[in-house]
Amino acid sequence: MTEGYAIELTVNGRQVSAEVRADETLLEFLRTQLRIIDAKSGCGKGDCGTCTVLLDGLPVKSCIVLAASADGKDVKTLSGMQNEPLVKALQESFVTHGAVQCGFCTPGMILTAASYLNEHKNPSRDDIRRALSGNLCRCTGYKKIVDATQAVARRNE
Amino acid sequence: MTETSITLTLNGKKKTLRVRPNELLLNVLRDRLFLTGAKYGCGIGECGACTVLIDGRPALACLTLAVAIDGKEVVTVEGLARGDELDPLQEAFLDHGAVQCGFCTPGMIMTARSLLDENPSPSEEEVREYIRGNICRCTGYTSIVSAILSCAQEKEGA
Amino acid sequence: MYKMRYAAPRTLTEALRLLGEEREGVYVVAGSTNVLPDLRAKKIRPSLLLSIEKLGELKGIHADGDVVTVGALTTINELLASRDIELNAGILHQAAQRFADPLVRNRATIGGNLANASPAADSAVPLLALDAVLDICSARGEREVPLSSFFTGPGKTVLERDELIRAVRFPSDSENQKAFIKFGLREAMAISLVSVGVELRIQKDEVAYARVAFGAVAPTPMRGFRTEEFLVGKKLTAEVLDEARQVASREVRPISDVRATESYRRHISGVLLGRAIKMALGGGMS
Amino acid sequence: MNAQNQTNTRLLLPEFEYLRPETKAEALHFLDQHRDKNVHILAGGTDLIVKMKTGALSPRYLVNVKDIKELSGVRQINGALHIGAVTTLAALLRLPAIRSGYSALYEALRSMAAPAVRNMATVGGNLCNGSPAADTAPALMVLGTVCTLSSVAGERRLKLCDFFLGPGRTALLPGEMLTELLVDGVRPDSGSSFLKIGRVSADIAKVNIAVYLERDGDRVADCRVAVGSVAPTPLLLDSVVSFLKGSTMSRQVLSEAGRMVEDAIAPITDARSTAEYRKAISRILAEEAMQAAWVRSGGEVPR
Amino acid sequence: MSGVIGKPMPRHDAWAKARGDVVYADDFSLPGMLYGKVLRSRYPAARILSIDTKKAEALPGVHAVLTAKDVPNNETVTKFGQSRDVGSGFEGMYRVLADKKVRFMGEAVALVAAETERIAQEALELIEVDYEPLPGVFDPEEAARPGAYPVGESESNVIARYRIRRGDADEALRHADVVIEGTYRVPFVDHAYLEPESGVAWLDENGVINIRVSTQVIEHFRGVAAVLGVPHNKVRIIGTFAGGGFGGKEDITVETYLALLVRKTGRPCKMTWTREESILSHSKRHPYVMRYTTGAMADGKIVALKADLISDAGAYVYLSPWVLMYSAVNATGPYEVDNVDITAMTVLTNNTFTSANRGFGAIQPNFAYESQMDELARRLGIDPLEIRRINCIKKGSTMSTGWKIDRYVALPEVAERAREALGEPTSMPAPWKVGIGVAVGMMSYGRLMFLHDTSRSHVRVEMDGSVTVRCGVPDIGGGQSSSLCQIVAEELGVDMSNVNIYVSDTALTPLAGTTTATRQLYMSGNATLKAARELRGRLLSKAAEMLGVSSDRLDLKEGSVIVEGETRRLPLVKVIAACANEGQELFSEAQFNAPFCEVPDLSDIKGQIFPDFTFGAHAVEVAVDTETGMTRVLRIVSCYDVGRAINPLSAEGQLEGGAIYCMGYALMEEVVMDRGITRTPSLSEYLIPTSADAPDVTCIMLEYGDGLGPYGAKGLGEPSCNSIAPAITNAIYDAVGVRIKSLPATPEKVLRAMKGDL
Repeated sequence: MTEGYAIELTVNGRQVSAEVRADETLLEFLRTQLRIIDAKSGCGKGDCGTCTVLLDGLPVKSCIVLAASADGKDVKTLSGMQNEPLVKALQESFVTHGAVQCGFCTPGMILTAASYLNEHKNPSRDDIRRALSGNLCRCTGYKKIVDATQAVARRNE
Repeated sequence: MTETSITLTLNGKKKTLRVRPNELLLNVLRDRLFLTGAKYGCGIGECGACTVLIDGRPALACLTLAVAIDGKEVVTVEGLARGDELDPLQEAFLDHGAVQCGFCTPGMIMTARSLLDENPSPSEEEVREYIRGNICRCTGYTSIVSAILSCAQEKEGA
Repeated sequence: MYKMRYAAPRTLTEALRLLGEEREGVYVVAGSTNVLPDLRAKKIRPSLLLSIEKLGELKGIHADGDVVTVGALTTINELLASRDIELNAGILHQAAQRFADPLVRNRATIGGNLANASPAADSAVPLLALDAVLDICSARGEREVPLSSFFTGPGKTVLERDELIRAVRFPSDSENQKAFIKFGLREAMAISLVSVGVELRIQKDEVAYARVAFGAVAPTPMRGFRTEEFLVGKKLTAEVLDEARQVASREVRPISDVRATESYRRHISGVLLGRAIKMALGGGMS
Repeated sequence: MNAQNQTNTRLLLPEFEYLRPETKAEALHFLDQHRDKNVHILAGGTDLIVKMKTGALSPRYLVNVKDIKELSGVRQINGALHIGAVTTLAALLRLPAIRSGYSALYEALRSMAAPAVRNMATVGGNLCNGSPAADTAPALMVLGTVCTLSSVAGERRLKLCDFFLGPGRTALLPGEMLTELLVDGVRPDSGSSFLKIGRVSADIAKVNIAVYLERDGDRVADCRVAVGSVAPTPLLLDSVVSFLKGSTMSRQVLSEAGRMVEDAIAPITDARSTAEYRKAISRILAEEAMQAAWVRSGGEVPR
Repeated sequence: MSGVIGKPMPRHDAWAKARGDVVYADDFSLPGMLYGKVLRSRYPAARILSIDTKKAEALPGVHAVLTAKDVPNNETVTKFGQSRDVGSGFEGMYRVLADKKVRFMGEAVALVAAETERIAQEALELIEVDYEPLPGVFDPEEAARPGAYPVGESESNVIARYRIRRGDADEALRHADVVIEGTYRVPFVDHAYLEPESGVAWLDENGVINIRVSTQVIEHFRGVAAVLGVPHNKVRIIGTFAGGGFGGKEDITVETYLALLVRKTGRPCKMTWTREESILSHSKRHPYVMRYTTGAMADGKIVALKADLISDAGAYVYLSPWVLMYSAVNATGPYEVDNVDITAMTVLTNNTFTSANRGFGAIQPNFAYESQMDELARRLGIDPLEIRRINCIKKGSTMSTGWKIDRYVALPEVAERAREALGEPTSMPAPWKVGIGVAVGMMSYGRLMFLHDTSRSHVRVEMDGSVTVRCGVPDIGGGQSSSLCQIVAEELGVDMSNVNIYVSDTALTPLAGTTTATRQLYMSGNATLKAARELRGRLLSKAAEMLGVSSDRLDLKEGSVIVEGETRRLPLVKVIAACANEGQELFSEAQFNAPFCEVPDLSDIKGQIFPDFTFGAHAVEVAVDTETGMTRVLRIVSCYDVGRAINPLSAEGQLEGGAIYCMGYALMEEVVMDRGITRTPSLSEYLIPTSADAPDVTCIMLEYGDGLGPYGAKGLGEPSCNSIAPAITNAIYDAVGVRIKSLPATPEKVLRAMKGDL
């Protein structure tokens, strides 16, 4: 048992106030309280990156972020960014490059790629590999993911 | 509005939960306790689809404040069957084809149940009189009335 | 029944007050990258999670003249982005690049990494090599502790229950030559098998000043005092370097676990020391 | 969207504070305390909750008096009935004394709503609701019911016929609550009856009528006639009374009385019926009701 | 042909996945849903003396606590979606909940259903189990000895023994110019799909238990029904888009537990395993000890091959006998050897049970025989490609079982093409040393023929010319359902976007068998092709009638019927309307049957037991850090005869994914079992490749069109990860001259091989 803690935050552009447990993770909060499902739970301890969300614009692993510490912050998941040109471009690129197989890593992968490409204009393949190295994929072997990301980076130049 | 904590006996089990004054018993049963037997039909006490037993007597959950049932006993249609064994009334409804779309059935059965508890051997008129608050749109009532009567005891001396 | 509360004070005074009052089981949280797995694994059962995230006083990097001060709440990615760190503490910059993964770097803080006191803590090794000092504060007052005497065991430090790390300080001596190397079993998200940091100053071909630190080869991140001692005053010939490797391999105190055996870790410690020295000197060997 | 479309009867939208007094005194105290703050009494809720759902009412305070023991149940004190205001219609129906001695009330109750509603609705609620069509009203009026109105200041008594002021309006003052109904004991050679016309069974009345008669041989010694839902309030028809009193019961007398009832009322046309129909039907109801009461008082079926 | 076959195509499911809109198993909830949790054994081997559930049951919010006694048929037989009874050691006993004996750490002992996951978790801790720890046995060779600790109820822990003999191996070895001997070991491996096991189940108005679950095998509904003791048609399984499978979701995971909890509570119930639970208690890839002896003449011709294969089945039988069958038949690899002696054995231990994993028993011997081939080449001073040229099977060759290969064999061509594409070696400064390695592989697609495998598919044209497909194929991310859409689009000449498919529902879609054994494109692809062609024929003959031409001059393109050599076009909708008007069926449902055979004599396996093989090769370049033993894979070339690439994008996806999947097998992946206790319980100890570890994989796809799948396609899912491991260890040998015979080739292993003691 832990006592509730009241938080107010913005989730995908929506003002949200809620009560969370002291030990509630941001991921648990998003999935069970707000029923936002595009952030996945793959390992529960920050080893896989399927739970990636943007916290005040920075990609983080929401399964190791306290929901309470998102108080006053801005949280974005992929489903809240469908209209951002860069995200759209990445989604399109992932689809056409065949970078999506089982799809479980895809939302987190695209979020990480998007926030990286926001900062970095013409990254090398290795830069991209390092940037995405916190997000595991077990299906693709990463090549098509790097291809897809690089293609968008080139377009941004 | 101040939330208050209420305790009731629901289908034989004690339950304690916090409710807001303007929560209706029907919505608490359906949305919070997931007992969806009682149905919303009209919301103003005209159709009887939300009938449950409060302290043993049929009442309308759509017009009952959840706060107001603190300390009371509530039985819903889910509380009627014992495990896999249906209540004789439920059996009778099945046997007499008294169930068509089934939406009125839970309320109907709760009302009928309390009729038979009050009056084990009602006449057909008494049955029709008693269930008049439970609207059925499919059956034309005949099969329902005969189902209920089939559960009635023989009048002594008759 | 076990209860746990959460508090996120906005001022240091408030935080220290809470920290002082809470007799038992207060657990300080910054980036929370460790606390949640530990909670789930029931390694900890605090009665209060005290989040210091909102304490502005613990943020920011300042390089004034010859001292660099890094607020305890500085995230690893903030370190990476800092020009001051890149210039005055390249070794810390290098370590940050190999720290966990890009996402965790957005949450993990330098103070948290040190307070967590993992033997493999990647930020501790370069800071040891940099002779860093910790500013520690409590409601009772302030004190400073050299990082080299901060760790007392796996997950253990000299921090009192009511104390917080406020900042990390180290001299910004850009003349000294420094290098950090991390050896893990994977390119990212890898716990160090061995990590090494060195800081050297060469005068007239001889080592005038040496700081050596190792990670993941002892119960705590450790200074390589014997290795330092050996190096000082020597001319860095291939033979000396070879010997230095041996000294290092003997000095470290690793264990065998699922990742590697003790003897392999000793070997790697030596190898990495040699490489770090070469890196530090830009390959310019006599 | 107009207001009608916006009402959502799945939910109870108004927000209010809920008060649950244990005793009458406590209830009266609450009523007094919030007298100017839009406080309403909740008993059975079958009318109040509907009004709140449809937006006709949005009280700030609800005082639930349903569970106050001293306000519920019926006591018989030297013949007279003392009916607690929160006694449910079902409870009254189950009372042998009412079935045997107070036919008008019994028939009114029988005609009302459905068992489930009668288990919830209270007699006090039915009256305080102030509906012109309230079925218990004419019945209780002809039975000469006196109500007890209580407040922190004390109690006052009022004839039920003076209780109704208009649709939804009663003689209750702020801070006041109907606590008890007093109905005289049953006189010898008396009888009463209630009749109503609705659209379907258990419907709200188009017209309802109650009659009370005391018989002296073949003469009407005393009587009361009340009609519902033909005027802003239930009415006692004095004209008919003065005509009947003392007259010898006969077919002609009945039909004359019936005609007088028809003349005496000025109903309106609404969704449930037209003025013409109400007038026409009230005459017939009146005759049947008077005859039934007469027979119950021991009289011969008039010829 | 309107030609969508062979074109790189975005998969129909890709967009929803890229948007995060796909509702995976754990993303789904129902009103009133309870959460299920499993209490797992703390010991690998123990006797359960008592279980006290009172405290747990008393916890508010707990709705059910179940133990073995609450399971109607707790001991049942493992089935794997096969509709044919193949008894004879292929279908072993397993327990739903541990009873009496606990066989492995993490075995399910009790189930809890509660109103929240947290309450369920709390309840687990209130269940008191009294264990008497037992010694257990953890090494298969030890377990196989007489008198060893009995893992199960029978004395012997040996589940299955096979033998394959051809000629006289011992005799031939005596006359061989060179004999290579070696013992090769491969470890426990976790599938590490990113989606942990999960499902939601509920009871419907027909008393049917519906289970919406992430699985490769919806046909486990029969097994679940058997446990509950209810008719098959009272259990319905709906497969979700799975977040990866790789064989790990081939066995039952949460299904039975959910069914039991729903049956008990009458409430919907969700169960999702933690990653720790997943690693602890779902199946692992079989560790093997493989003793190989290969004899060859000086000219490089192999004259004899002896192999003794021992696999660790773990605590329960599951698929071990089948996996072993693959190993035995694949033990000689794609080489024609006249004298062969293969013995194979799989043994129960108190380790986590082992079962299917991408490569299914073919991949383990592949590491052994390709290491031997490389060593043989070195020993004889023959180029590794040359020695394969000399020995590889070709069309008409006879395998060790006497099966005559009657289809095209692209060997050693795939190896040569791969090696060639590697190009010039990279140069790297000391202490790095660079080396290259090549390995070939073969693996079957389609299930063992004695299972008499079948698949069904249903295709329906709508009045507006759009098409609806229904096929019970579980989609685990390989594009299983998308390729079916493509086949239909091809045959009916409509756009991919006009084809909508419903998959993976035992009640509503025609049963298509399992998504295992690299069989879906082959089996369901053919079933769908058959159905689509029948419909096509019906439409064309109607069109022929309408146009007054013979139907063989007609084709379907872009929603129209076109006439050969004419500009006339008849809109498809017109034809459909005409058919509908006459009451012709606008749908077609077809079944495809694989070739069948009988269960072979296990003591002397003979003949053909697989429908066909896929052949491929990997060429890799590695750099080895000679001071640390660290290996970096610089480049991987994967060359396969894919038969026909239905969707090159998906085919490449398999080749690239498969290569990296088993690059991890070669270099870093191992579930470390320490006397039955998992020492790598999470993804921070069990390391799989990150993007920073994975090099780009260059894919070369040869299309000889001689496969058994639609349009001559072959299966790729599993074959794609074959031969990468030996290619890497061969490259390590090329770089630093040490041969790693035990996977994974960790830096420490490599360094020790180079330096001996450190």
